[in-house]
Amino acid sequence: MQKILNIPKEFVSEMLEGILQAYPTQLKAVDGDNQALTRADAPIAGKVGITTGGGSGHLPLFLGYVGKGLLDGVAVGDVFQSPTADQMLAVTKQVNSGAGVLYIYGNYGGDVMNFDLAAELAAAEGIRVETILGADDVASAPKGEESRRRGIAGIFFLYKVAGAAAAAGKSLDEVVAITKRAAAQTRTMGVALSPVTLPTVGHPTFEVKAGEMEIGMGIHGEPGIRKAKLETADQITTELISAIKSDLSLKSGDKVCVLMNSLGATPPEELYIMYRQVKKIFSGDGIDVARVYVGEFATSLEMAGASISVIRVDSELLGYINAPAHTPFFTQV
Amino acid sequence: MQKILNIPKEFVSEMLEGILQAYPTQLKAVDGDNQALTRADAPIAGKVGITTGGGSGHLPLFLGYVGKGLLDGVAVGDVFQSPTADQMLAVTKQVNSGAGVLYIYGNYGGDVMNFDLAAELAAAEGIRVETILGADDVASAPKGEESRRRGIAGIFFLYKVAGAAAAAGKSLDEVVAITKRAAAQTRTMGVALSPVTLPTVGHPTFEVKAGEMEIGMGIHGEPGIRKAKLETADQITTELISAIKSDLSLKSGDKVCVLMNSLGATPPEELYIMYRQVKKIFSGDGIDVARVYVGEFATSLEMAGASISVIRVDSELLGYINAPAHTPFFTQV
Amino acid sequence: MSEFSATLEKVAKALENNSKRFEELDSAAGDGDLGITAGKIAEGIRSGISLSTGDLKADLMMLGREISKSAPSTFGTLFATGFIRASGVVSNEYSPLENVQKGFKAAFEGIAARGKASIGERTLLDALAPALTALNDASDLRSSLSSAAIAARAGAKATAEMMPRHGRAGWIGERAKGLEDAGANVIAVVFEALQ
Amino acid sequence: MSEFSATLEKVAKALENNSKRFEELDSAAGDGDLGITAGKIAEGIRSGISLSTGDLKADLMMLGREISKSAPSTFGTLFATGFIRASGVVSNEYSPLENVQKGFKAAFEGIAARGKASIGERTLLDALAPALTALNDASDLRSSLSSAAIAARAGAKATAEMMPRHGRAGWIGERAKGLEDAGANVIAVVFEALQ
Ligand SMILES: Nc1ncnc2c1ncn2[C@@H]1O[C@H](COP(=O)(O)OP(=O)(O)O)[C@@H](O)[C@H]1O
Ligand SMILES: Nc1ncnc2c1ncn2[C@@H]1O[C@H](COP(=O)(O)OP(=O)(O)O)[C@@H](O)[C@H]1O
Ligand SMILES: [Mg+2]
Ligand SMILES: [Mg+2]
Ligand SMILES: [Mg+2]
Ligand SMILES: [Mg+2]
Repeated sequence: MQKILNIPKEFVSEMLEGILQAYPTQLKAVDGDNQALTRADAPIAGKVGITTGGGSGHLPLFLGYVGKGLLDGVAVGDVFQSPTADQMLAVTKQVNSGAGVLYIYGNYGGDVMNFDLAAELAAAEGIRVETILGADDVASAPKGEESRRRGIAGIFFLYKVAGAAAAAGKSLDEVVAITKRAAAQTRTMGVALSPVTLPTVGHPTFEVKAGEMEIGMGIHGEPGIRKAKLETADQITTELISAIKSDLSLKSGDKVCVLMNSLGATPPEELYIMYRQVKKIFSGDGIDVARVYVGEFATSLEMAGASISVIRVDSELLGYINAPAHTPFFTQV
Repeated sequence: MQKILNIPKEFVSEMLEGILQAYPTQLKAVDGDNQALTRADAPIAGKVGITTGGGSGHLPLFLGYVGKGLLDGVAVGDVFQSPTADQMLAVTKQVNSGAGVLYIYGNYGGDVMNFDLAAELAAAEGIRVETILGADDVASAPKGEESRRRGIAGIFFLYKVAGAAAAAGKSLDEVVAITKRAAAQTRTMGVALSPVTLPTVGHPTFEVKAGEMEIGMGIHGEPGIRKAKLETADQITTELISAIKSDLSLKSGDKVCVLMNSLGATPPEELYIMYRQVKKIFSGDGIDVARVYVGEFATSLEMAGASISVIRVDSELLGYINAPAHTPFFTQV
Repeated sequence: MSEFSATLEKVAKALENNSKRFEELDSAAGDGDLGITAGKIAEGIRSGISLSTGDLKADLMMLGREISKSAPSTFGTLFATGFIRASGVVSNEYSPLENVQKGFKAAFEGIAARGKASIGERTLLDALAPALTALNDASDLRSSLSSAAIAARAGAKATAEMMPRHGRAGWIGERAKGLEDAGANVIAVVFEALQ
Repeated sequence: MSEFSATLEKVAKALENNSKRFEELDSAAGDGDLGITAGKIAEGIRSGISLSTGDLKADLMMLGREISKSAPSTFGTLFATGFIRASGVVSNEYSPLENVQKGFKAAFEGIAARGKASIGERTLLDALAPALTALNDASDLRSSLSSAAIAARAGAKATAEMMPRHGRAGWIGERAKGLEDAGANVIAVVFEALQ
């Protein structure tokens, strides 16, 4: 296991300690629990609070998006594990300024259970909580069963839209409405080229053989839709984009934003080789790429592989995506 | 070879195509050669031009630092290979506004030869060129032989200082003086945990065995100073920081900025675990960390490993490091 | 230690004793962490016991909160939800049998609502539902718990023939067939400890 | 094709024919790319030949620029520097022997300045320096080139006993001993082709 670690089971607590030491003016822990983090200046008077949460091992997901123009707080679980309802509740109370709180997180059983429970407990304390799930992974369930889809890198666009709308002073209902619209227009599809090793396990927890790939594999190793010999960048990109295009019914004249995401070990060089093909396909289809993000947005430790997320935008959504943001992990001017 | 590629020998040209398509408003190619890139708005009237160059495979090095508040242009070589003198010359001519040009690049034989030749040819065309080498790798030559040291991630601080000084309207002599001061105060030391595979080679070009590490190995696999069983994060961090501290003669009361860099596959989680220990050591020594950067700044494709760079700062250097910057790969507000 | 606390301690011990089996079943069809979860639930139960006030309603809520803190996985949260929902319906004015019947009914409904699963979808519900029927059919506490244990075990066995649709097992579909659901097994163990 | 161009073509061919050997030597002590570099220098030479004007000064400059474009590695750039510096000192007023002597002297000095290496540090200079001495000691072109070839080869052989301090081989130190320097070998091959 080629990892730089101390005691494997302290992986998350030591990571969080390092993060809080690195950004003391930007992040703070609620009630001394480093797994319940908020913006240092939370709550922001009059602003809708936006929180997220999920397992560790996906940096910059989830905590990396807590900051100006994006999220207010995050509950952080162990590696690939949901945080507790209690942690999400603590975050909720800390970020609530009275304007209500929106939960945005990925559609995974454990997270849904915990955050629904947190929302129930928050409601009992008089805090209005709304929830929107990231469920952008086209590969994880067929059309018609969208609500079963897992959430992966496309959640970035939901954060961005919701964060910008809340920063602009929109009400909870307005933020919910625009974020739902963003969610309905967002799709992701990925490919895995290597497994990952959990620090506490010490060996890969699933298999992707050398020379092979798995299209649609989830970021925790959830089975994909096709195992095959490793294909060329153009072939892979074409397959991912085709699935997204058809699921989203993209057509000539549409405007989109694209997010090219590395799962960890795949270097940015390869993402740009893929983007070259994305741009070629979209240009051929008369689809306009209004903005592209390339890098690590939702990872799986040192997994090799990549995902492509696409959101169809109108001028309102694009305005929110283009709005400035500033967190310890993401800055946009 | 778990890489997302088309034709291996087109790796660099396809990557550059993708980059130019992603950032058409920020970057441009000189005379149609994608290996000679400058800011889209170059030359900037009255500003000292700053250029860099080096082999591919190190993103965001080198081209990722071309943009506002940082560099004006870059010559891009093949993977791990120097670009040509001609390409650097073309970039030099494009970024020169009459205020002169500063070359900042890593101390590697091929690059030095080519860029010295470029400088000679530029001088023949009446452009004043000065050169400062990044030679921050403590592991690559002993004290007293600093000029033989290789340049690695610490070059980021040289770019940052030079870029901010030039953006502030300083003359070439002034930019050279402050950047030399930055270079004299910057040290890096790294550890490699896995080899890399060049796209055209298809198998690892050197060896780092599972369960082992090599302290001080270079970003092209240049031999380090010590091969050993993989140690804990705290042990590794302590070794790297000790070497830097003694080489830089850091003492209580000093103020530093720190850059925690992943070589590619090592996830940010592990960098924060290391930073926790850096902070602990520096706190114990009475050394103040004024700013920390954590992420990928100088990589080696999918190599696992990390490096720590430290620059001792005074208020002038810190001011330049804290100045805003904006490139397609790096934004600071 | 009150009788209520002693019973809960028996449940905690049973969860620990069977954690290997839970891990095996969850490894085959899920992600293998249900053994760890069972241990964490046991911890949560003990922490709830230590905070016990003797008031059934308050104690069930406290147990639910403690379990949800120590066992945040899907199963742990559903299990905790059961206690929290039961807390809402029990009362000192009811007989022990009534409290058991009302409490498990509320737990079942709360878990079904939170997990959005239906009977027959290969989850803990498929052990809990027959147990609940058995509880309601009985006229005294002792016999109700012993027939519930038998029913829960039979329910768990029957999951081997069901297609998973929820949790991580939902992603492997057909391949889970022939094996019992891990979570349903936990429920069977719990009822066996309660009797 | 002029005699000058024909000679250069012989050099290009010799570089290609020996690229395997260069690769082997550079693999053992450096990064193994000197075989590729030799091929690229040959390309640069041919491209320079195709742009030839017949004016020695201009042609040498052009050759240097073309070689530096096609072979940007350390060795390629040093090789190109030799042509560019030679261009600065040759003249149509000198005899061929004088041009050869002055040109190689300037090349040697330019390469030494660019590479900051000294004699005895196991680089191409250790083949070029004895060749230059041989050129200067001779009184006619033909004999000067043949004795230079012998001297360059002897110089290359002697590098096997030197400790590398430059280029990638500089990083491996002691381990390079016993093997000839790759770049010095290229110089020997070039002089053997020139004679
Ligand atoms: N939506 C659901 N509703 C009811 N029970 C569920 C649901 N999802 C999972 N379960 C139960 O939980 C068990 C797995 O629990 P656990 O290992 O904690 O979940 P996971 O690892 O999938 O997050 C399953 O065996 C099943 O009995
Ligand atoms: N600084 C130097 N001065 C003179 N010759 C050098 C120098 N560095 C390298 N060389 C020569 O170049 C050869 C290696 O060239 P090349 O493979 O292009 O370099 P690298 O791969 O190290 O960039 C060496 O064998 C040596 O003869
Ligand atoms: Mg499980
Ligand atoms: Mg689980
Ligand atoms: Mg070489
Ligand atoms: Mg080389």
